[in-house]
Order: sequence, then structure tokens, then C-alpha cells
Amino acid sequence: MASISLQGVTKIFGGKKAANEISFDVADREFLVLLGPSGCGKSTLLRMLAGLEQVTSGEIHVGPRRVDTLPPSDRDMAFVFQSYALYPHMTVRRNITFPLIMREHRWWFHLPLVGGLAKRRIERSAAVQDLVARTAKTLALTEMLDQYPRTLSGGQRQRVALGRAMVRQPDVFLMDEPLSNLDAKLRTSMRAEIIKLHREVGGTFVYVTHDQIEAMTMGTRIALMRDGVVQQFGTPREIYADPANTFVARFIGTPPMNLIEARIEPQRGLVLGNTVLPLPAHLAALGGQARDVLLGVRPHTMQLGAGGLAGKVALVEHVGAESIVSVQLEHARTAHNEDGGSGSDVMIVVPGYSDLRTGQPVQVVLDLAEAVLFERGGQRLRAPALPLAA
Amino acid sequence: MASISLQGVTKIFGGKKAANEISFDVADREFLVLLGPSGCGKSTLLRMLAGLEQVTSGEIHVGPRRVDTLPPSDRDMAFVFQSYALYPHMTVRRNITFPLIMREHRWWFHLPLVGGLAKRRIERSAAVQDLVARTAKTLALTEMLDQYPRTLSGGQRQRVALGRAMVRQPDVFLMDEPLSNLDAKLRTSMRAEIIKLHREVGGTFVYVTHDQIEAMTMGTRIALMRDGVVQQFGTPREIYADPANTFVARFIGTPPMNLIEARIEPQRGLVLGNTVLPLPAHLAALGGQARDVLLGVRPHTMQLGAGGLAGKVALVEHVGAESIVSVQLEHARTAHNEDGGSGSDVMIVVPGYSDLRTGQPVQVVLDLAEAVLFERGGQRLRAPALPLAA
Amino acid sequence: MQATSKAARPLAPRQPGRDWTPYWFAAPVAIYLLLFQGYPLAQELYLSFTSTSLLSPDQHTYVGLQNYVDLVTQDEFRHVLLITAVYTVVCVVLAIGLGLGAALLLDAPFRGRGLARALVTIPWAAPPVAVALIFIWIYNGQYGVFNHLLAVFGWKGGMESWLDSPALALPAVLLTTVWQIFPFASVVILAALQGVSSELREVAIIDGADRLSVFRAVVWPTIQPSVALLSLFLTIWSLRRFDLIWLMTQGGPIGSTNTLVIELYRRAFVYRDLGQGAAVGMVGLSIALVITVFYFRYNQRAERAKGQR
Amino acid sequence: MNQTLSWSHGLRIALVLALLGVAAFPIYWMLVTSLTSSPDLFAAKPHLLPDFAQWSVYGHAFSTTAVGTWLKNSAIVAFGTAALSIVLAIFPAYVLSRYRLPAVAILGVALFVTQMLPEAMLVVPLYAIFGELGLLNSLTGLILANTAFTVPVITLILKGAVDGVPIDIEEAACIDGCTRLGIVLTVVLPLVAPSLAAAAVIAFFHGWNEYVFAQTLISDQGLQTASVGLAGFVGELSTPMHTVMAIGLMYTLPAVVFYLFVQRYVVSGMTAGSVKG
Amino acid sequence: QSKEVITFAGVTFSEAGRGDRLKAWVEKFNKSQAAIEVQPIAIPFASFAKTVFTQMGGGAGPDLVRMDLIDYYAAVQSKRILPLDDLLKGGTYRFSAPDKYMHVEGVRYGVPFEISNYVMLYNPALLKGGKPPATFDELVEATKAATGNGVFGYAYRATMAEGNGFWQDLCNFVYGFGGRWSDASGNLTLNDPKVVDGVTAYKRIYDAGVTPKGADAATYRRMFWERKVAIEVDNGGVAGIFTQQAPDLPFAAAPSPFPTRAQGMVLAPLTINANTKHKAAAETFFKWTLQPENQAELQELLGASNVATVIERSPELVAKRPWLKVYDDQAANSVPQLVQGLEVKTPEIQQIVLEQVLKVLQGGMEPKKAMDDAQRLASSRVLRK
Ligand SMILES: Nc1ncnc2c1ncn2[C@@H]1O[C@H](COP(=O)(O)OP(=O)(O)OP(=O)(O)O)[C@@H](O)[C@H]1O
Ligand SMILES: Nc1ncnc2c1ncn2[C@@H]1O[C@H](COP(=O)(O)OP(=O)(O)OP(=O)(O)O)[C@@H](O)[C@H]1O
Ligand SMILES: [Mg+2]
Ligand SMILES: [Mg+2]
Repeated sequence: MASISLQGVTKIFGGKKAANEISFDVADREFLVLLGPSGCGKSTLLRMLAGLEQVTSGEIHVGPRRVDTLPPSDRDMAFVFQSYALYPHMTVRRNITFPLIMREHRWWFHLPLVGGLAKRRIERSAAVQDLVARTAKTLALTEMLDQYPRTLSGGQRQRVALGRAMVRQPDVFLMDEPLSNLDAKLRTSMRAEIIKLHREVGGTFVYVTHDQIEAMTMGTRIALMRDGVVQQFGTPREIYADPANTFVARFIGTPPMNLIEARIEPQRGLVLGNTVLPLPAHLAALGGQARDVLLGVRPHTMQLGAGGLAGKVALVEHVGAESIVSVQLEHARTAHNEDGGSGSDVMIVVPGYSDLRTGQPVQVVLDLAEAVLFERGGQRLRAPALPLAA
Repeated sequence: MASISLQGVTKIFGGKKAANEISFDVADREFLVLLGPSGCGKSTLLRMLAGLEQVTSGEIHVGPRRVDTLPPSDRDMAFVFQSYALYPHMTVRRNITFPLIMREHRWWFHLPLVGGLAKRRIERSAAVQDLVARTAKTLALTEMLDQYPRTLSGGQRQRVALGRAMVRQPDVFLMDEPLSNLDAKLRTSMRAEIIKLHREVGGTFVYVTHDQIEAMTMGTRIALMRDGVVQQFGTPREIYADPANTFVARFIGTPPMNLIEARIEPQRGLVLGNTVLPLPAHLAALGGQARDVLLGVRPHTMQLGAGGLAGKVALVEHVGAESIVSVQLEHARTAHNEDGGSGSDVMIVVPGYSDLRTGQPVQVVLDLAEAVLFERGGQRLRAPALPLAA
Repeated sequence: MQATSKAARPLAPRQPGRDWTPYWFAAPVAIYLLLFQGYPLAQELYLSFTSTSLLSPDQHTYVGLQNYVDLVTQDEFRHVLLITAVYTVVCVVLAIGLGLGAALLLDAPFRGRGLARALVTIPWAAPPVAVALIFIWIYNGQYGVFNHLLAVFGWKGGMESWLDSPALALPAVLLTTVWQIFPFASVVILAALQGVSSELREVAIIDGADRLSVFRAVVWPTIQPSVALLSLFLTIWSLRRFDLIWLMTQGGPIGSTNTLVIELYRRAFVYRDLGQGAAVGMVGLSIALVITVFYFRYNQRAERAKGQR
Repeated sequence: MNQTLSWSHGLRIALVLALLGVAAFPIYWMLVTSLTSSPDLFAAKPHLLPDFAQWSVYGHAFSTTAVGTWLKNSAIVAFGTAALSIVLAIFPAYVLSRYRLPAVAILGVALFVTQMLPEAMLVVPLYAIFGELGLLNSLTGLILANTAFTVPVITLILKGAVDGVPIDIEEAACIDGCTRLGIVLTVVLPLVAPSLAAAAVIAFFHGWNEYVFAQTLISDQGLQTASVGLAGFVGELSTPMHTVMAIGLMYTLPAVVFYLFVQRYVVSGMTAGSVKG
Repeated sequence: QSKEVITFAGVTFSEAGRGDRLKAWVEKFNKSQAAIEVQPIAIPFASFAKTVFTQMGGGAGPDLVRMDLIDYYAAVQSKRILPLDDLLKGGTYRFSAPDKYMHVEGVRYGVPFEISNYVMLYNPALLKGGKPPATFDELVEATKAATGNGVFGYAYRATMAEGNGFWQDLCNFVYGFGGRWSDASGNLTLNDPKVVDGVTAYKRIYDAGVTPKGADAATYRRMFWERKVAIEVDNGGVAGIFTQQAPDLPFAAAPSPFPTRAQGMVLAPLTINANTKHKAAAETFFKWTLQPENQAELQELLGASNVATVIERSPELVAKRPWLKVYDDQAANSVPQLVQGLEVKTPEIQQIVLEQVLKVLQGGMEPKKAMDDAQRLASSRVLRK
């Protein structure tokens, strides 16, 4: 049983809160992804789980045990580092065997000759050899067992790092952006490898990334963080379809969700600049009270056509099977993130190769069936009482 | 005028051909992307253009001048390195001004005091200050002009590197994977920045990347390389829609094009395992002669439905607005790249959140309107005489 | 007990907490240095306030600051300080200059570079006693090869007896010292040069920089911290260099190579006055300390100026 | 461009040769002097080439002096100093690199200060201490004394090397169940091996060359080191110059040869951040 | 069963020719003893005092020390060597004249191990007519005449690197011209006209260009037996080395050609370290050395030096080496190379004097002024007046 439970975990680095009152529960055999922009505290949280960093306050439980007071080696967790952290002076085999050797370590292993022999004996024992062989086979590393890390490619190194974690057969696997050093192609295949590992080995996985594709494809559950605070905790689908705030909404999905400044006016509906749209069914309950809102629409649910918001094409990017068209709206304003969008651009994904030219006037049609509303402050605005749409 | 012309450019590193008889012409103000997998010779080619590496044979012309015999400083090209290569001990301002100072450099600038004063005078001259101020404004670096590189974020450093190239207003900009160190978000915005730069500054750009998205969105022309040989040279659209061989076909597009083993049989059409499809119009001219071929179909042009190739779902990945479904075909075999696909998987992109389960039996329907054919050896098979479809 | 020892076990490397590891890791050396350096140093400090004979170091007469007052009031001692300063500065400057030149020469690839790198460091490997002996012979006024070599290169000065001339002895000793220590400088700088980014070098070339500009804009800033620390070490070591000078000139002629350590040695062992020797030693130590403090100050300021945290 | 390249290449080669000449000449001159017959030493013009007929001087030096014993003792002291210095230095180097504590800062400063102390200043109190500890007249004592002077600089070099070991690897080892001692011995030590070579060279040279302590702490003839033996010739009465130079050369060459063997590692060892502030 | 080992330190053991014979002499003692073994320790001249004194100051050191007179007084003052009156009480020894210097305030702390006088040594073949000069002017002329063709007329030391040897050579000149470093009541007389005369003479030789400048003693002595130096003034030990290193060299000796016959003297006492843990054994050896046959053998091996007791040389030997007699005759005129009355301060005074003389030799300073300065400096700095 390796459910993980965090209770008000806080970490303060010289006055700065890298993790702020984080609480959540992860069931046994879940694949939790910690997602968030750089510096949001993902690594810090993971390192606290591993025991590489002490918690400032709060508690961490794994199964029935409270672990935050234990040293790393007593927590029975495996950690896969972003930088692999392979031992460069050991062969792949020794790298993989190392945790097993450490398990049987005696002080006299430090003695020059005797220690070397003892280690070799452990390495050569039938049980260990068998385990290593199986692990290597799973990871397709059999050929390379006697090579040194420097002679391996990035993907192979990554697999060695995984192997080192696997042989220990721990309850909990912790991984800190293990794929971020790989090129796109390798990344795709390693992603599949890790998912397979999770299926086969079992155990609870906690996986840090800032890549939303990884988060969406790998996680059974995602904790999306920002500035040390968990913004939303849920399944990938919940996070995509039902974002808790504008930050989550814009962080997930490429191109990001468009946020258009709008106003609910009772009787009239949703006013965007000089256009008025009816409130869709799942939002209708909000129509009773006038207020300023942000309308969140995914680029895939917008089309270019007649009778929509007027605008001009600002940029066309062709991405294989589809094109991303940026349109500068004429009358409506957008509220994109702090990083300085121009203030009236929306992005629309159109299928195929678009022949639109920059500056060409177009009209944008919105499909509000999956649209969401936010307060101007960024918090999600939910229709009360009604059951969840999407 | 800064058209670039390569004529049989070859580079041999100790017996190994890193560039093999490369010839192509790039017009003035083009944005050429050099694309290809790691180690294919992109950097080598770029460095030969810059003069950092001497050509083994062949000629390079820029406009009317033959440049391959000139030292780097006489070629008037700017180079942006993957790692930015900023001078760490100089402020952003000095970093940007450095090429200008070097342009006016006299030997006595090396004298202790006088030299310092002279450099400062150049830096303070109205023309230079103005140029730096404008450049900084374009790149949103005004605030940071007096900071040191180590205090900048990755994106800011990248912009400084660009700035250093811009102030020189050279005919040719060379960039070696300038975005590969950035995270996805920053990458997107820097991509736009560089496109804008190309529009505003003019000049011919040569841009190295192994990222197809960058290549597709930025290049006016792409040279796709492999093992030192240019595989295809053309616009992004040509390369996507009309790949010259299976390598190009699979390199461009995510998920990559599916290659299904098939056989043309006169009268019957295209035989895939136990299914027979009619040859589409643009390929009809090839129907006269029986032969083994590879059928290339993009994942977007395939659907799950009734009456197609039978198979079982192998994996489902949810990527925001769409899902990627891998299907293991029952009767047809696939010929994916050397990196060891399982031999009968195809990938299909379906819109929305797919609820398919692993193992579930499905049928795959192909839309052959944009399909392409290859010889088993990998070369493209074109219908003779007929005009280009797509 | 068991529990505490567990908790005290090293955890996060960045988080020592109640971790005793650093203390017991450093303890052997700390004890060692206290015994073999700290205790003698303290004793010397005490001795410097006494009048003590070499022959009976355990019988001392406390004389307060007398030894220091003697030093300060002697012109001769000021001369010693001057010689020490000249010796140290010239040593460091020349060793670094030559070392830098050698390192730059040996950094670029050419055939036989490995061998050249090894051969250049021969002087570093040569024992000072042997070096002193051969250089005494080389500098010999009558039979020394140095005069002959100079003559070959067009020197018109005739046969000089280098080590016996008050004007030439210091240059001769300096030349020997620099010959002996420049390889160390060149090894250190060569190592630092490995850290010079080839991309930065290339970008500077493309920016139109000539060789010297490339050096100043790219190479020097990279190796500067190493060179600074190297200078500090060479300075400290030059301040305390003994065997080479003593064997070559014993500080003569007419005090022209009489550095602090030579003076210390003479007072303590020739005049058998440990108290005075200790006082000279303390003056030398203070000078070295001041230089070191200045070095760290400067270093900190430079780093802060560059925006390092 | 090709021409300028080869021209500057030629200049570089010339400069390298000049440098090598300067570096090697005095050692060469030892050889020449040792192989010059006594009357020729006092010729008006020095003979620039060795006279190989004079080889017997080396045998003569061996038979008339204790040079064999001296060299053996120097070797023991040098290797002992190198080994002990490294054993002592690796742990404080690790501490200096990894911990930010007031005590660690003090240790760092103390290490610097020791570099400033001349042997001549400490030799009298040290003599008394060694007398108390019964370490006089033993090579062990000499090794201990020399180590006190080499440990600080070696510690600083190794600290630079340890700085270069990524902390990730240590954390990985920590999670794999390694103790701190285990981390240092099984992970850090192998990774700083090149710097250990550099450090060993420095300590070795110090032990091989050291003169003041060897002179004072050792009075037993059979334990004299080569520096003392050779310095004895800088005397009043007459040992022939070529014998002295022969012994000088025999004293110099082992150190040079030792260096040639390890020099490959030395540059890379210092590269590992050795001398960075 | 092991013998009681005692150590005996002396520079002589490290000398090329005499060292081995001296060790053989010590070995003879060891053979004669059942329970004692004397182990010789060779310490080079240049660092002898410093090394031994550090050891003695540190509570250890060799049991028996042959030290220079200059060190002897310092050791006596610090009570680092044992008084020997009791040991020698009752013995009948015929001590030679310089033995008087062994008594400090009436107490004896050592006996002379080696007494060596200074006379002029010359290569007759290199001198016109083979005759030695008898006056200083003749000396200058003769050396000038001999110089040339790779040969030098004269050789002495004039460098700080050989400060002690320089001092010895200077003493010969100063004493020869009638000067002394101090008067009978222990007042410094560094600027006494006679001292100045000695210094002036030293400079005359220096300026005559007849010396191999920069050649150290080891070199010029070797040149002497290679027949490249015509004349030098040196002690009996050196003459002994010559006979061993170059048995065929037909050199000769004559009294130094200075106005008076006074010359320096090497007087090296044998002493017992006060720290010794083997006093009885050391004393046994001490007594053994003073036995006439051992004294005779010692005198023989030391060359032209004398030993503690008066030992007549055999007529055959004197016939074979006529210069021995010149040395022996000089004994009456020998003066220790010390500042009498200020023995313990001699090193500092020596340093001051030598630097002043170097200024005369190299900087062209007037001898008178230089020695006036020396007198002043020594008074203020050393005597703190
Ligand atoms: N040892 C430390 N001392 C002080 N501040 C720290 C320390 N470690 C991390 N921080 C700070 O805590 C915050 C969170 O850091 P953390 O490494 O957890 O970010 P992250 O989410 O992993 O980012 P990234 O995706 O860039 O790895 C950052 O602002 C960082 O500067
Ligand atoms: N200086 C060199 N000496 C020998 N071989 C080299 C050298 N530089 C490059 N190569 C080889 O030439 C080939 C092409 O290298 P290049 O750097 O151009 O690849 P690339 O396409 O830029 O790859 P990447 O995307 O990984 O940067 C590689 O096989 C490489 O090993
Ligand atoms: Mg992180
Ligand atoms: Mg590249």
C-alpha cells in the first residue's frame, strides 16, 4: 500500500515560500503528475517527498507511515533525476546494481580490496544477476550492461536511470523532469516506456514536468502548481475541460485558450464589444446578474466564417495538418496572461493549409458549447446548482 | 543583394563526409531552414557558411562574391549560437555594441587607458546609442541594458544574442538551433520574435533546427538533410505535402505519416493485406503495372469507422483537443523507420476525448485523397505526366 | 541513542541541520594543522615578544615589543622589505606573464603538443637544491655558460660574475626563480584555458575581433579568476621562498637579495636570536595576510559588480 | 588564408621550441657539466656538448657518496607525503565544497594562512614537538612535517574538483542508501581522480624537494634525503663539480620522469575547477 | 647484544678526502670497545651550526660535537655543552698552545679536535722563478705576472654566499697587517687604521684582476690542483686535501707575505652535548681520542693540522712534505677568527663587517669610511650603544 498523503506541506527558503500549505491525497498505483511553470515549486515538493529537502511544516504520509522525519534511504522511494545522475565511473550494470549493493552494505566494504570483492559477490549472486538481466531486458539495455554512461545516448542513459529505480522495486517512484533533456522523438518513445513501466511494475508514481503534453498523456491525476500553491488537482480531463482559473485554462492546451473580455447583461446575454451572443445552456444559470467576465474559448472551437467577431489576420503559422491563425479583433479585447499579449488577438486553429494573408479582414465565429466563464480576477465562474457539463 | 549559392560543398572530417556535395540556391531575403536529425551535418554546413570551418571542396557565393576563401570577419554575416555565447563579463549594452566597436577597432585600442576611452566614445556616440536603443526596444531589452548576462532569463539572453546580430545589420543571419534551450512557451514567443525580425530587418536567414514545428512555421524554404546529404529542398508546404522519400515523409508531421505495405495490382487497385482499395485519381496513372509499394497516409486523414482495415487499439494518448490512437492492424503490415516500430501499428488522430480502451477492436478507414506512394526502397513513386495534386 | 544517531545521519546534502558529518570529516586535518602549524605559530608569536637564544629556546626573557621596535628603527630592515617587495612582485608578474604565454602557445593544437606540454614543466619538477647548484655554476663569472650565451646573443657587457654583483644578483636570482616557477603558472593557466568557450571565441571572430581583442573579450575574462588566485598563491609562496635564495646568495651581496625569510633565517639561526627571527616572521605573515584580505575583498567586489549573488 | 595560417603556425612552432630550450637548458647543462672532464670545466670557453666518455662519473658518484640511499629516502618521503596528504585532504575538501558553515569558513581561512608560514620559522617549535612525540630522526616524522605544508594547498585543489561533482549524483547515492562516508569514498573519490593526480604531483614534489626539515629533523646518516645530501656539496671543501652535477641530475630526473608519467592527468585535474576562486 | 650507540657530528665527516679516513679512525675506536659504538654524522659546513644548535636547543642532538670556536662560545654561554675539567682531572696531557681558548671563565668545555693554521700555498711552476713573494707588494706583482692564459695569480673568497669563508680570508689580511677586531678589553676596533690597511690590501688584490671572481672555494681549490691558480692563503686541512686529491702536485708553502706573521686559525673543539643520555660512553670516547697514538693518527689524517696535544711529526714525513713544517711553525702566530671579548656576537659583527668590505670591493667605497660605518653600526646594532 503506497498511497501518499500530504497535509499542509510548506517549505520556506530564506523567507520565500517554495511550497505553500500543499495538501492532497494520491491513491496507491496512481500516476500523479506535478505540472507547472518553471520555479513553481515542483522539484521542491518532489525532493521533500524523497527526503532530500526537509519540510518546514506539514506532514507527509506514505501508506500508514509518516515519512517526513525519515532519512531518504529509509523511505523506500526511487528517484529519477532530470540529469539522470548516473555514476559516471561505474558500468551500466554497476549503476543498476548499486542500490542493491547499498542495501547489503557493511562498513568494511570501504576497505580497499575486501570491499571490492564483497561488492562483486553481491553483483554476481544469482538473484541479483537475474533481476538485473530482467530489468535490462525490459529496458532494452542488455547489450550495454558493460558500457560506461558516457558512451550511451541520452535515451539510453535515461533508461539506465529508470533501471536503477526499478531494481529496487520500491513503493513509490519519483521522477523529476526525466525527459526534458531528450529530443522530441526520443521523448515520445520514452513517454511510452514510462507508461508501460507504471502498468507493469505498479507502485505509485509522482512525476514532475512542465510539459503539458507529458502531463496530459501520462498522468492519471495532475497537480497543477504555481508559485508554490496547487491551482488544481484532478484528472487530465478535468483539468482540460474544467479549469479552475484562467491560469490553468491558459496553461493547458496548445494553442492556449482564448480569454475574451465580455459582460453578462441580464436579458441580453453575453456582450463582446459590439456583438451580443446568447448564453449557452450550461451557463444559462449565470445570466440573472450583470457582471464583467472573461469568456474562455479553445482555439479548436472557433472558426472563421460569416457573422462573427470582426478582425484582421495578424499571423498565420502552418503546423503540418493544421494552421494557427492569429486574428486581431476589432471591437473586443482579450485578457491574456501577464506575459504581454497585444491585447486583442485570438488564436484559431483551422484544419489544412490556410491561404490567409496577414492583414486580410475575417470574422470569427465562436462555438460556446464548451466555453467557460471566469471572473475578471481569474477565478472560475460556475453555474450554481447545475451539474457539470462537458 | 545577399542570395546564397552553394555549389557542390563537401566537408570531410577524417574520412567521414559531414556534408556531401551540397548544392542549392537561396534568394535574397529568404528564410532558409536547415532541418534534420542530430548529426546530419546541419551545424557543419552553417559553420562553413560562416567561415568557422573550411570547405573541403565546393564553392560558396554570397551575392556576387565568392566567400569560401574569406576569413569569417570579412563575410559580413551574423551568427547566433545555440548557447547564446554572450560575453559574460560585459553588460547587455556592451554585448550588443561589441560588434560595432570591433568594426571601428584600431590597434591602439589595446592600449590601457586610451583604448578604454576610445571604446567608450564609440559606445556613447549618438549613432550607436540610437541604434542600440532601437534594437533594445524591438527586443524589449531596454530595462536590462546595464545588467550582466548571468542575471537574465533564458529568453532574455536569447534576445541579447539576437540583438548582437541585429545591430550589425548584416546581409546574412546564421542561427544554430537558437531556441533549443528554451522551454515550450518561451520557444513559441521567440519563434514569433525571429519571424518578426526577419520581416523587419530583411536580410537572408539561415536557420538550423531539428524541430519540425520550427521549420514549418518559420522557413520560407527548408533543406531537409540526412547524413550530410540534402534529401529535399523546398517550401514547407512542398515538404509536407509532397515528400521526396519515406525519410522526409516520416520526419515531417506529428504523429508521423503512416507507411503501410501495399501492392498495386492492375485492374484491382491497391491491395493492403486482405483489403482492396481503388487507386485515387492522382495516382491512377500508376495503376498499369503490378508492384510492391508503401502507402503513405497522414494520421489526420484516417478515421475509425466501419468498413476499413481491421485492427485492435494498442494505446490511446489524449492531447488536449484530440486523441492519438495507435491501432494494431490485423492483416496489413507497416514499414516504419529503422528505430523499430512493432511492424503493424498505425496512428490515427481523432478529435476530442476518445473513450477507446486498449484491446478494443476497431476498423480504420483511409482517405486516400492526399495519400502518397513510395517504392519499397523509400523513394517517392510519382504518377508520370500528371500535374501535382494537393 | 540509536534514534539520535539516525537523525544525525547525513540527509540532504544541501541541508546539514544537526549534521555532525562536516565536523568529524574535518577533524583529523584540523587537529593535524593545529598541532603542526597552529601550535608552533602560537609559540613563534610568543617568542617574538621575547629574547630567546636558539640554543636554549625554553629560557626566554620577555622583552615586550622590543624586537619589533628594533626592526622598525633599522634602515636595514626597510631595505629588506623593499627587496622582498621587488622580489615578490617581479616573480609573480614574470611567472604569470611567461606562464600565460607558454599556456597560450601550448593550448593550440600542433603535432607533439603533449610532449611539449610535458617538457615545459621540467623546471617545476627540478628540486630547488639542484636548481641552485646548476645556476650557481651557470652564473659563474669565469666559466659560467650564461655569459657565453649572452655573448652569442650580442651582449657586450663582458664576463659578469652575476651572483657576486650587488646590482646583478637580484636579477639573476629572479631569473632562476621565474624559470623554476613559471611552469606551475602555465599548467594552471592551461587548465583554465580548457574552460574557454569555443563558441564565444568564434562569435568574437565573427564580430570582427582581431586576435588580441578575442583574447581580451573572451579568453582573459574566463581565465581571470584562475589567474587571480594563482597570483595570490605565487605571491604567498614568493614571500616565503627560502632554499633557492639561501643556497644561491645567502641574501647577499650587500643585502641585495635579502628577503624577509632570509632575514628571518639569519637572525634566528646565524645570530641565534629566535625572538628577532620570530618578529621578522610575524611581519612577513602580516604582510601575507593583508595581501590575502585585499585579494578576497577585491574578488568579492568584482563578483558583486558582475551581479553574482 | 592558408598561407597566413601556415606562417603563424611556423612562428608558433619556433616559439614553442624556444620555450622548450629555455625550460630544458639548465637540466641539459647539468648533464653537460657532469660529463665534462675536470680540466675542461675551467676552459676559457665552455664545451657545449657532453663528453660521453665521462660516463664513469655516475658510477663514481654512486660508489663514493650515499646517493643511492639519499634517493631511496627522498622517494619514501615523497610518496609518503603524497599518500598521506591525499588521505588527509579529501575529507576536508569535501566539507569545504559542500557545507556553508562558520566552522568551515574558518577552516578555509586557516588553510590559507598555513601557506604563508615559512618552514624556517616553524622549524624550531616543530623540532621540540617532534622531540616530544619521538618523531625525530625518522622518515615518518619527515612525512608528517611535509604533509602539514602540502595538505592545505591540496585541500584547496580538491575542493575545486569536488565543486565540479554534480550534487545530483550524491543525492542519487543518498537515495540508493549510501552513507555520507560511502558517498565520499565510492562516488566522489573516483570522480575527482584526475585532480587527485594533480594533488599527488604537488605533494610528491614537495616531499621530494624539501630541504629545511630534512636538514633539521634528520641527523641519522642513513635517513638523509637527497636535498640535504646535495646541499652538502655547497660547501667549502672540494667535491668535483662533475660529481656534484651527476648527483644533481640523478636527483632531478626521477621527479621529471614521475611528472612525465602523470602530466596528462595534471592539466585535466586542474581543469576540474582546481584553481578557481 | 647491541652496543650503546652514541653519535658524533662534525663537518669533517662530509669532506671528500678526509671524511672517510676520519670515519676509519672512529671505527678503530668501535673495534676497541665491547659496549660502545660511535656513529659519525656528517653535516655540511654551511648548515652545521644551525642544524646542530636547533637540535641542541630542542633538547636533543648528537652526543659528541666537533664545532667551530665561534659556536663553542655560544654553546658555553647557553650551557649546552658539558664542563670537562673533572673528566680530564688527573690525566697528563701536553696540550698545545691554542688550548688556552678552551677555558671560559676558568672552566674547560672542550678540547681542540683540530687546529689549523694559515700559510701561503703556491704552485711554483706558475711563479716566475718559482719563488714565493715575501712582501705584500711582491705578492701583488707576482700574482699579476702569473695571471693570464686561463691561470689566475691568486684566489680568495669575496661573496656573501660563502660568508664564513670570506670572513676567514679577511681575517688573514687584517691580522697580517697587524689589525684586530677588538682590543684587549673587548672594545671594538673595526676602524683601527691597521684593520683599514688589511681591508685596503684585500681590495688591492680584488682590483688587480688576478682572482677568478665568483669561483667558490671548492672550485678555486680544485683549480689550484689543476694548476690554474698560482697562490692562495689557506689552512692546513686544505693542504691535506691537496695531497690526497692530487698526490703529484708539487705545491709549496711559505709564510703569508703580510707585514706581520699573525694569521687566522681554525680551532675546532670537541665537546659533549649537555643533552646526552650517554655521558659515560661519550667520556670514554673522549679519553680515547686523547691517547697519544690516536692523537698522532688523527693529526696524520687531518693533513697539516694539529690536534689537542703536541705530537711531533716524523722526519720522513716532513721531508716528504716540506710544507708541513711551514704550517707547524705558524702555530705560534695564529689568532682565532673571532672578535675577542665579543665571541658570542661575532656572527652579527661578521655580517656587518663583510657587507662593509663588499661595499669597498664592489661599490668603490673608501675603506676608511666603510670601516668607520662598520664600527658605528656594530656599536649601535650589536652592542646597542
Ligand atoms: N535551495 C534553495 N534555496 C533557495 N531557494 C530555492 C532553493 N531551491 C529552490 N528554491 C526556490 O524555490 C522555488 C521553487 O523551486 P523549484 O526548483 O521547486 O522549481 P521547479 O518548479 O522545479 O522549477 P523548474 O521547472 O524550473 O525546475 C524557486 O523560486 C527557487 O528559486
Ligand atoms: N570537428 C569535427 N571533427 C570530426 N567530426 C565532426 C566534427 N564536427 C562534426 N563532426 C561530425 O560531422 C557530423 C555532422 O555534425 P554536425 O555538428 O554538423 O551535426 P548536426 O546536424 O549539427 O547535429 P545536431 O543536431 O546534433 O547539432 C557528425 O557525425 C559529427 O560527428
Ligand atoms: Mg525543477
Ligand atoms: Mg548542431
